Amino acid sequence: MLSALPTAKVYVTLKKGVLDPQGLTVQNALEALGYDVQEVRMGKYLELTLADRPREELEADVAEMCEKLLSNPVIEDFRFNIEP
Amino acid sequence: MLSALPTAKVYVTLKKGVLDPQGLTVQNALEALGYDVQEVRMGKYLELTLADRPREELEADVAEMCEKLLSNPVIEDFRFNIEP
Amino acid sequence: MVEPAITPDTIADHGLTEEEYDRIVELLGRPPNHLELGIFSVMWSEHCSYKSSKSHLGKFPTEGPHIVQGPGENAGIVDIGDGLALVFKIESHNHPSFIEPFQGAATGVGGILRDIFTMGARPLASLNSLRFGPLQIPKNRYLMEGVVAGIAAYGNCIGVPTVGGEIHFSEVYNGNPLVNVFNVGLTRHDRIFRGRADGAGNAVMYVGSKTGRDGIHGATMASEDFDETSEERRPTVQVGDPFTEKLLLEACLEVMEENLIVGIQDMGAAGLTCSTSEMASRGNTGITVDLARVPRREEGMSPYEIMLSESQERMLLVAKPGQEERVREVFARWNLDCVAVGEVTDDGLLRVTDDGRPLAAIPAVALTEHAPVYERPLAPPDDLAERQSLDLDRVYIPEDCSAVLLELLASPSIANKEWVWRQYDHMVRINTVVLPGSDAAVIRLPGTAKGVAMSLDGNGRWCWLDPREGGKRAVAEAARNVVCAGARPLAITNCLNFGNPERPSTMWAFAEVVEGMAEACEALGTPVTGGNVSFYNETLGTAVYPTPVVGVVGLLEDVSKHLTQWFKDEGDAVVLLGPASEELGGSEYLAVVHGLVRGRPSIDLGLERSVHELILKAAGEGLLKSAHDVSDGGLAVALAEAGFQPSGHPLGCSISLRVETRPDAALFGEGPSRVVVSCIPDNVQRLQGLAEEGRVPFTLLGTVGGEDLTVSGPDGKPLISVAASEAKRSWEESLPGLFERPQERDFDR
Amino acid sequence: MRFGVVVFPGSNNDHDCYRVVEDVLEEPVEYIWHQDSDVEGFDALILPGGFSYGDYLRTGAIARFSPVVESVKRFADGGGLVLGICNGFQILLEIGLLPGAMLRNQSLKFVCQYVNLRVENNETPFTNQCVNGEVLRVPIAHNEGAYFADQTTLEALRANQQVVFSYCDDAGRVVEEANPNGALENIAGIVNDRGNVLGMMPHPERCSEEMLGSLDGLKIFRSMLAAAKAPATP
Ligand SMILES: Nc1ncnc2c1ncn2[C@@H]1O[C@H](COP(=O)(O)OP(=O)(O)O)[C@@H](O)[C@H]1O
Ligand SMILES: [Mg+2]
Repeated sequence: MLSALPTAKVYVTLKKGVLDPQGLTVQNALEALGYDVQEVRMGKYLELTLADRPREELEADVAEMCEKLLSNPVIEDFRFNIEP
Repeated sequence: MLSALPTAKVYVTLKKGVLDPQGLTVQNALEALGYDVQEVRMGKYLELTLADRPREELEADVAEMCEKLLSNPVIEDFRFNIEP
Repeated sequence: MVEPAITPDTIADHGLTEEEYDRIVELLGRPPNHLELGIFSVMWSEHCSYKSSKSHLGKFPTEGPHIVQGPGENAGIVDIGDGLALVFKIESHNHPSFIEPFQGAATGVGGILRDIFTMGARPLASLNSLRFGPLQIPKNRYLMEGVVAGIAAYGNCIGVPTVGGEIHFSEVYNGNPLVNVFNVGLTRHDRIFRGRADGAGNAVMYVGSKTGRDGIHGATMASEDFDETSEERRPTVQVGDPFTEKLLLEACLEVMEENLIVGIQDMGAAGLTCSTSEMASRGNTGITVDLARVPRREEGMSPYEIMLSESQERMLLVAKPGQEERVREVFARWNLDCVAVGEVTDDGLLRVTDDGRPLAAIPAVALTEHAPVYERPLAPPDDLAERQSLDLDRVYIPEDCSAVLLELLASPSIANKEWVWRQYDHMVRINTVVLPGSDAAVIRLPGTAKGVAMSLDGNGRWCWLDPREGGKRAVAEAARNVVCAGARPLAITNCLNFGNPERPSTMWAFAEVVEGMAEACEALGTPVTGGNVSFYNETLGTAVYPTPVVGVVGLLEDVSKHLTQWFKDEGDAVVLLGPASEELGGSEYLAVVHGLVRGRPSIDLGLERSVHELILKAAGEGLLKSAHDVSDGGLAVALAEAGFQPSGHPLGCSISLRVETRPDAALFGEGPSRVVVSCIPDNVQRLQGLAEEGRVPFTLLGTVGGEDLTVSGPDGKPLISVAASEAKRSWEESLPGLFERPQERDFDR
Repeated sequence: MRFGVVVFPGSNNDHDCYRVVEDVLEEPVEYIWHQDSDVEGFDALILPGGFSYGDYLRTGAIARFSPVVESVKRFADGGGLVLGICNGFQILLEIGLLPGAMLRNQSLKFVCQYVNLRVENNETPFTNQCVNGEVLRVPIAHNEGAYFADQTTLEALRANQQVVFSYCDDAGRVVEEANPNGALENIAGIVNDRGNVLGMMPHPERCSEEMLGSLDGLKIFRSMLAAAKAPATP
């Protein structure tokens, strides 16, 4: 079953200082709706269902995937965790 | 300081059964790079910096923001947690 | 904050030479402080000062009866009658696009749009000119995907159609892609605004996005004067925000329409520094700006960072006396920051203060007019003779020219670019009369019968072989494309993409290209209204080809008379107007089929002009059904392309060709000044008469029609025979096929 | 017939719709600013294409909270004609005047091109000048045009003939190859159950003049005129 396979949850966020037009616009919208929101930053969230392999190998692979494809190192940071 | 303020981390994901072309494309690309990935689902990740208010109020507010604006119930699910 | 000391290292880190530093001291009458040094360094950078190119650019003809604004402003302006004027300009974003292709290209589009609407014009249409290394290399595909997506994202969102452009591929662009973006806008003569700060006491207002630490001069980042972590102080890639720019565009046009401002300039390269010093300098005034009032996105920004930030979607304007409040109201309606940050003065100084505390005071002209100008040494490259020699005896003649045609049609530089322009909204604002795909795009001008045709062209290979002739041919080809739409070329803008100007061979090529272009502009009656120079397109000692990109705008008095490049009906006559050239040197054919970049292109500008006049005359009389200039891939490719109408079954044609030297030269040679036209058979005689009057060689080539494209030689022997549909497939499937390969970001490992 | 064109921050086809109504239809037309809530006196409202609020977060998501939206809803509830084109369609989905949602194009790329549309229901105020099965050539230009609805909604749409346009090939066949964006069952445009609100991804305003290459879009605007003249019988 798929559900038994390990899953990587990957978070890709804009680096600090990089303009986030989407976040700004969402913040303005939330404020216009009456919510008190100081800042909004928008990022990506990915769930990868992986093959069942030793933990360290998966960790190394996912880190590589993030560097190579899932994030843009010029403007984005990433972090991830693998479950279970 | 901003850093002391509570932050909501919001995850917006496509409902099961809704086609995720971005996830598919990422999966294909990862497979082409030689990784063994069963499935990729792509979603949004938002960090909201909130005002310092009682926890329950924040919880209620963020749930409302998610329902009203941050997600579209026809195609998306959301979850969030508030830190610290 | 401790004021960092100025040491020889700081000076060098700012990209300034010792002589330049001495000159700064002389101009100020004292040593600059750190902020002042930063201000000088960006204003005296190659990018802002044109210090290496200025002495050459003066050779361009810049005047003509319809020129309203030549070089020196944010964009050039030409008169098109009825009180209307076109505002247009080209800009490079090569380096940012290499670092981050999507955002680099996107912010390039944002920048050129601001250049246009800052002059009071509503942007009508954009074009782009791109150069990449071969697409077989994954990194190049990654770059091109990102650049095209970035151009699309910005242009589509702001709602300005991207209606055309050009793309070429060559190894020389591997480490240095070129991304040049062009825009043309429409305004009325009584609604033209300039980047001038007039009227001492007038308020200087900051509008648009907040200021962040975006793109601050890389060199200065190396200096060690910072108190926070270095991670936080790294220059940040600029991110485009087309939504904010859309609001800015509408708000700016509104304050202009209401006549509330004296002058306005966008904050592009060198941000607040450049806009304040240039506006003061043009107005013979001074400006005082108080940094405490500048809207900021981040905490703890230093004056240095605020002055040098290149955050996008910002403008600086000078309000008319008493109108500040109304200006604020307009921007508020569009939800934009609008703050009086200073005022115009009459002492000629750019003064920077922080809550009144003086931080810098520099004569504005010291930053602009008194910037250094260099006569860099020039020398032709050592291997020039070798490049130019082409021994045709050693170039075999292919047996199967049909196969060569198919190969050329699939060559990415020639292949269908629909993969690109499908991603661009090219129809928004419902003015695009000729969609991408023809020689020039045509936009109708709302409220008039007129239309404007435009094209970007440049062939780096020719310029590498012979920069002077290549420069001429770039102007000629861009103008010819516009003529092929039935429009009269009015003026040009240009972007000169070169390597390191400190290298004498680069500078020699630069000088030659400029002189060649200048000569062509004279000959074709198209003055230069502005442009852009991009040097240092060089990686590890390998420079790009000298690549001038020429943008031409032309006018159609009656837009309904426009032409496209496509054959229309079976039975129409196919005619070649222009010389029966068989020049092979520098052709795509030589490069693709024989792996040779050799030869010496040339052009007769007088004949070029005659061809233009002939086509305009014939088009005016309604004689022509189509006109397509012969360029990359030569006559055979031009004939094939003329059959590929945007919808429906491709049209073949049967052609018989005189061959003077060799068939491949007649079919695939890229000699200039040639146009394939079609017309009903009854008009052939009249057309021939006009050609004779105009002293333009006239060759009846054959007839439109049939399933096949057939070309036969002098003895009736078939040279080419392919199904038009097969030719079209080859041409159509090439680019999409290359991009179907899996994507990966390839980090120069 | 008085048309109103609703302008949100970031709308960019507002002017195109305005021009078609004014210059081609020669009917009175006015812009309605998103902060206004007065839509009195209009016979039809157009929600134009573009990128309201930059399409940031989700297309149409933020526009939904503009003051004008409540008025548009009331106008529709009162039976007024509402035409949402492209981003306008996306907004109609977000505000719930039409069912379903819009997903990213399957190609993940913005796509601007002419497509063929088959008219599936000519008994709407927007298609009464068309013939059922007729093929219209109309351009699309969008990034998020893959229409999605759950199975129940889809069945209801079909049952009530609310699918008005489908992407089809030259011959009018609704086939996968003719689907430019991955829309469910090639759906290009739908009406509400009452038939007075149409959302469509393709741009009729871009093909309502000879000079622009197709007149097919004009049929939609002409249908609206005809509907306004005839007594409403939805
Ligand atoms: N980068 C681009 N963006 C948009 N359209 C492009 C681009 N590159 C090429 N095109 C379009 O493709 C067509 C063919 O281009 P090209 O072969 O360079 O024409 P030409 O040789 O006549 O200058 C033109 O209509 C051009 O506008
Ligand atoms: Mg051409």
